[in-house]
Amino acid sequence: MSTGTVNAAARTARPLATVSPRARTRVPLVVTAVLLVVLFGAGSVRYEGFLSAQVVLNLLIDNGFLLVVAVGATFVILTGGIDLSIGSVAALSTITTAWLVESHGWPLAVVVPLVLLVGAGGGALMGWIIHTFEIQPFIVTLAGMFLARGLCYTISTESITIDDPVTAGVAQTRLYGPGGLFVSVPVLIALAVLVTAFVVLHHTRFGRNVYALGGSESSARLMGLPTGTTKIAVYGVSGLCSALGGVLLTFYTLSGYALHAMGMELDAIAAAVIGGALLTGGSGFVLGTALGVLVLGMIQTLVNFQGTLSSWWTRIVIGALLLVFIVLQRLVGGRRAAGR
Amino acid sequence: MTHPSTQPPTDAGGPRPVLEAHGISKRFPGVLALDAVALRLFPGEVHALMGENGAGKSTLIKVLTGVHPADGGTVLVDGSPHVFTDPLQAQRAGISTVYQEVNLCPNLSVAENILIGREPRRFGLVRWSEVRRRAAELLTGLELDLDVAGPLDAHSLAVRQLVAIVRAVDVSAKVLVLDEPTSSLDREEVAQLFGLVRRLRDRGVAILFVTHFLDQVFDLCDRVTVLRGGRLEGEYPIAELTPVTLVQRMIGGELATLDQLSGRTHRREAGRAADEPFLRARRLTRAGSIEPYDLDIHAGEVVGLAGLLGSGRTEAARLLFGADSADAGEVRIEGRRVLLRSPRHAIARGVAFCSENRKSEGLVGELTVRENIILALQAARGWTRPLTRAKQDELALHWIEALDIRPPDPEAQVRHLSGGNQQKVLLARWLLTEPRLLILDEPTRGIDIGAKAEIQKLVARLAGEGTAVLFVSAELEEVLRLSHRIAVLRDHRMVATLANDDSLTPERLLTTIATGTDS
Amino acid sequence: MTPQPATSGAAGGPWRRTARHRLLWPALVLFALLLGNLAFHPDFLSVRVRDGHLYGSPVDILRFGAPLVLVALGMTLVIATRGIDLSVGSTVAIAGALACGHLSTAARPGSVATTLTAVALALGVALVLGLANGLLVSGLRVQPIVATLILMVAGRGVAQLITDGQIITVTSAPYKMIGGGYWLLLPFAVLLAAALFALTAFVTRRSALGMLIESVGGNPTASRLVGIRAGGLLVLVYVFSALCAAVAGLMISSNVSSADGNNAGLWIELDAILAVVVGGTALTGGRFSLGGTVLGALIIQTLSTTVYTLGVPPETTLVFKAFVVVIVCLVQSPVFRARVMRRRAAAPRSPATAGTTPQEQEVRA
Amino acid sequence: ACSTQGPAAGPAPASGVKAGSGGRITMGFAQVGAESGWRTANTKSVQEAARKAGVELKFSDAQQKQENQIKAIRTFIQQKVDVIAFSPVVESGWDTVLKEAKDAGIPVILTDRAVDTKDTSLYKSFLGSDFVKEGKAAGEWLTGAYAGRPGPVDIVELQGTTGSAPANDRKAGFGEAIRGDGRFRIVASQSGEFTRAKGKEVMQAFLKSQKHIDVLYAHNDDMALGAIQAIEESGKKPGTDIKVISVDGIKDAFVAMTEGKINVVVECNPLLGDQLMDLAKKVVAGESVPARVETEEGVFPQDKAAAALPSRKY
Ligand SMILES: Nc1ncnc2c1ncn2[C@@H]1O[C@H](COP(=O)(O)OP(=O)(O)OP(=O)(O)O)[C@@H](O)[C@H]1O
Ligand SMILES: Nc1ncnc2c1ncn2[C@@H]1O[C@H](COP(=O)(O)OP(=O)(O)OP(=O)(O)O)[C@@H](O)[C@H]1O
Ligand SMILES: [Mg+2]
Ligand SMILES: [Mg+2]
Repeated sequence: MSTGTVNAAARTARPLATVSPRARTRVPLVVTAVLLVVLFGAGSVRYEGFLSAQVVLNLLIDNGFLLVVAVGATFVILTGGIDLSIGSVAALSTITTAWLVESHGWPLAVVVPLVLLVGAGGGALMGWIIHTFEIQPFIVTLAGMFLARGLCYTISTESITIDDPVTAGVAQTRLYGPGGLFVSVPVLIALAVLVTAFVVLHHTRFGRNVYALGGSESSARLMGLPTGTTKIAVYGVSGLCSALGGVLLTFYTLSGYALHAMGMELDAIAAAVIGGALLTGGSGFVLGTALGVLVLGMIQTLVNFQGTLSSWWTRIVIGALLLVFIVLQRLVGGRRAAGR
Repeated sequence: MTHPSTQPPTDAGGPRPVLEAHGISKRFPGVLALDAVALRLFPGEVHALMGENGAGKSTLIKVLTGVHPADGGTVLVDGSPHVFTDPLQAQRAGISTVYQEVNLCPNLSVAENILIGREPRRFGLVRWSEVRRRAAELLTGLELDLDVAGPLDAHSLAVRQLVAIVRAVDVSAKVLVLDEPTSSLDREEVAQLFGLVRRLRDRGVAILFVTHFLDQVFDLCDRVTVLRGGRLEGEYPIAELTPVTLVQRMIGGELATLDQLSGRTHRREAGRAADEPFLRARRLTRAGSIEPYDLDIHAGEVVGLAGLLGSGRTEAARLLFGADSADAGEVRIEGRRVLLRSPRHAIARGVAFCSENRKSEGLVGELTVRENIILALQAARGWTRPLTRAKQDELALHWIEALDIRPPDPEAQVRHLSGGNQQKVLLARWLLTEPRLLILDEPTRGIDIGAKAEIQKLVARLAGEGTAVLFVSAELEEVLRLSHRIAVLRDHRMVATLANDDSLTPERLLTTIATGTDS
Repeated sequence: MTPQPATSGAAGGPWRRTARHRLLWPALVLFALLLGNLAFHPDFLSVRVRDGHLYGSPVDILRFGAPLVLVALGMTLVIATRGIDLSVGSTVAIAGALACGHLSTAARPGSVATTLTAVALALGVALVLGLANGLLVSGLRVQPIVATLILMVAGRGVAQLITDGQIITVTSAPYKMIGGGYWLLLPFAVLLAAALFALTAFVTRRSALGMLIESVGGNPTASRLVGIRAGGLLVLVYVFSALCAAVAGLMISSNVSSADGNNAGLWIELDAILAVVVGGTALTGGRFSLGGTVLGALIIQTLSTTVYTLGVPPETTLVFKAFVVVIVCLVQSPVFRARVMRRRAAAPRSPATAGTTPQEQEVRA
Repeated sequence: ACSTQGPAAGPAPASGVKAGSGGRITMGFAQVGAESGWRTANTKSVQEAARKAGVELKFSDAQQKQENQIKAIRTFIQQKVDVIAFSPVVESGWDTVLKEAKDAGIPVILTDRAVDTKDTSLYKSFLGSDFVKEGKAAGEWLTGAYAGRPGPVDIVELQGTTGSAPANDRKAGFGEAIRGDGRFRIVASQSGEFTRAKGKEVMQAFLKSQKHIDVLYAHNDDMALGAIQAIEESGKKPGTDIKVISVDGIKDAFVAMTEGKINVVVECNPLLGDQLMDLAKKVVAGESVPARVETEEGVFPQDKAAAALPSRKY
């Protein structure tokens, strides 16, 4: 059977040098980052007061909660799923936090873990339904979205202001750096979440299972990976991040309100996708998502600085900037190699 | 035939089976895929599972390992009953499996695909350097040297198959199940694999091995379980069988069919009507995949592409179809220069390409057999000129019969077909477009012996009728038998084109493949 | 020559069988919802003739559901190609705004010709919007969700630009016909939606369009290798989706005789996707079911009507909807049904299953 | 009731000269969004007034999101504007950003809605309407109209977007006004999301599920106008068979009133641009301003409609 004549060495030397395929997957990330800098440069040239470090920090301050929920969304998107309940769960967290702290006088230190637990539990429950009954995530999380928003209304249709000194203290603490620059506590929390997510996704078994699940769910199952638990956990993570994002939003606005975070799921998903995640799963980076959040925030800032746009031109310009960004991203980053 | 419960195996008094199954039944909507099948695996044996396409081999494996729930029957591991509802449980119980369609994650790196789920860790964090080192080490066990950090989807199907095997072997289980692991490997890899399997067997691992290659069975296996039409035909020590009797057991047929099988198809003389080749490629190249090559294919001629794993056969063929676009070089079809920018252009000029990777590049799993069969023809006509339903049925039924696709139901979803039958559907799709040049990349992958002979005959007949054929196969015998000329590739370079006349012995071809020179 | 696995080739063919099967559960859900209403309002299903047309809750459901049916039809084809179209809501608004904008400035808004021009204008612009989406997706290979997000954001701005942020009220009898008129006893909108549905079903299933779309959505790589011109198909489905949305937009604005650039079609994309998914088309692309989509849209509309007629307080409306959606998808899930059946079948037999292994019982539990 | 003229603001342009410590005033105005015609009228009024008063306006549209509004205010602080004005999306949650403004020494004026804060030093003045009062006015008109008539009076209510401030307050105010009288009962109440299409759809369902309806109370004119179409299609006469009460006072509503289809409109005036500019100048100049300025708003029954129609601006 064996031919014996063929030496293995014949097959080992690969004569064709190509760009390392690993590096190739990073290209979109770099392109996005560069474009972001270009966007910032354009703003600085055009608007007075734009070129300042505080503008960049404000980007973080104003988008910390979005960053957190987008990180959660990234987990789900990486598995090829989708989570529409993000915004509603965040709103539910704001109103529960405000309600428990203000109307019931519970200490913040008790409320926050509770809220996070509810978020994670709710997410995991959705994941369980999705996995066990093989129902499309879109419907299950849409039901979750309705439910969470509905619960908000049943708690209170009015907004609740938080006067609790501890909460206000956390929210209004400014952490000063050199040159009078400052960030808020939620910014640090958001960055911590980002770093944790990065480590989890790239350096733990769970994280790798997430990628495997997105690459091919049936293969992952046949490879003996715990697809069920991974899926449930991923929605749990998303729920947790939504709840945490909601808590940060509570700090940001010092209030709870049933109509907070309307449509935030779309922003989160858009951020992940702009950051290079494929909605079909298996490909994307949390760092890309962070860039995506910054892109959305930057566009918003540019529009605010312009300050002469009417309501409709605001929308049109946001759309146009997004379009320019995406088109450049595609053209500079090159088309995805025709899949094999 | 006798039922296994009434016919104990010769070594019944010996060791206890490590894996035992009784009365396994599995019904899919409309099909009874397994009907009270039994199987026993002893430690330290290589056990072949044989049967025609659709006999139920893969289904049996999937039921045993918890992919599908069984409708009836019991599975005993080390004598105690187990019910697996997930492959993970089977793996934990010591059963490691390579399923038929390569099941890996294309978005992950080679190293990860091998080690995911078992990555070496420190403080809960994956040690990537260790992962890469172990993966590279495991691959060298099969004499494979890949960039383990690169994504899997840069590699050909054969490489993926090897990666899947390496992964399964590394689990170091009590039972190793291999469902057609050799379907796209060439001799060298097969030999490597067999060495590995023997080493495992000697360590006491029980190996269940599915293949359609009879010689491999006789080469490697100790006992055989034969399935036929979802039922257990019998269990035999290999020593009691000859290839002919084994085939008889599998197809339950008469000697007439067997005669047909042994009567080898021989290539006919190429009816080279004109000197002008149908297709002429000059200095055709694509950076990173194939160096410039020249190739002529005449009408009525079968040109074989031979080479080792990863030598660039698939990549050379893809350029001729516009599946990848060439960076430089020219292609002339019937003397006219053509730019093959996409498969559409190639198809419009009468070229057809049957991909080696039926799962990801060939079939549309959700569509029916009928729809998959007529897909290429319909695409060529455009959506505004639909084939009538009657015509579709006629074509589908014709090819279902011609290639013996089972179940013979044109409305079955193609993803529910067995691997071999899927391959036949893919072939049917291209055959019915009546191409002028037919490029076949591993067309007989996973096809049983009976059908393989049919397909080879078909290729010979098509060539006889004036079709040009480019035939790529890891099976040298097949290439030698069918081709008029054989182009040899090595390290992504076309090194020789040999006329397949009496002077071309298998040995000479092998030497060319291995050394790159025709001595 | 060899024993075959038994195939049960039932008469009518398995194709028929599965088609019937696929629509069975959505249809049952719709039926159950209607029955539920009947329990609270015995005359819920009663339909009378009033002023020369049919009058009653079922008619309302159909009439208000018609725009959703249309948007969902377009969405179905987009989703079948593995895409998604978030911009339909904005297209709805733009179409209404354009038509009403034209009518309100026209000399004779009541004339049929002016109305037709208005309609043509709206459809023409929708065509361009669809083209833009399609080109972004197929030409630049932008992921559909971002590609259409752009138009979703900008498009609403365009609609507001056209209406100047105000609500344009028009008085035009022919225009009123589209969404609010009656013909042959039935609401014209319903007839229009039915006609478009029939046309779409006819074209996709009688030509090869449906199959090619399913192929592109089911396996894009394989589709490329069989020579399907995926680019053209993608553009086509996005244009179709935009046109459907535009007709829906005309219906909505005609029904209230005014164009609301700010709110028309707000969140309709979510309802439309939900309708598609409830109707049995997977978001992962491939096989689609137009009939399922229509049922899905009607389920959603019936659900809204149910909320109004049952008097569910607005604060709990969403909780109510969430539960209905969960029940709907559980009922549709074959796995869930199998489990329920198995449990029911297993329950009386439990003493007899003593022979099964502990693991097996665990699984069943 | 008060004058029919909407923006009955004082002679604004005259006071322009003394404003600011030199040169033009820059005002940052953070609008809620463009969710309705009313809001657009509001925006326009502010923009026009700014032009007239020579104030440089930085305008930002928050698309109904509080986060965006906060971001916009931060940007204004960054750009060092002279005064910030905004219509809060929601009453709560402004302390942090308003403190930042205060620290930067930029005065803040609230328009349209108040904010809910203990620290009233965070803003200089509030200019706007009181939604509860509007609801109450609607309810009072109803009790007046049914004075001396026997009950019961079956009311259906079309609420605004669930959870939004106008919806909450107009519902509460209305409820308060009719609470004392046992004749009035709200038999059905659903959200019509402030739009015509939803208003029509919901009313259509009410007409079928409710045996008897005397009065329709809509939280804004658009829903009322949608509902009127539904009532007409059911063969009833709006304004006669079913009394219609509505809030806002857009032109279309007045037209409907002259046709007898709406019985009463409670005005909610969006045209507060001139008043705002006036206040802004005073604030920047360091003059003292009242903490609360309510816009003049009227209640328009049918008989006043025809007279008021020609002067409606929005
Ligand atoms: N998921 C499924 N749904 C319906 N039918 C199925 C499914 N899986 C397998 N079958 C049917 O079960 C039968 C056995 O298939 P199986 O894959 O076990 O064959 P096999 O012996 O492995 O054949 P091959 O040699 O071609 O791989 C076939 O008729 C096939 O069509
Ligand atoms: N020994 C190897 N080392 C590194 N890469 C390999 C090796 N073998 C195969 N590959 C990868 O797989 C690809 C194989 O190319 P191609 O598909 O053309 O091969 P082939 O000759 O058709 O062989 P087969 O299909 O049997 O694998 C190469 O581009 C390369 O990336
Ligand atoms: Mg098989
Ligand atoms: Mg190959």
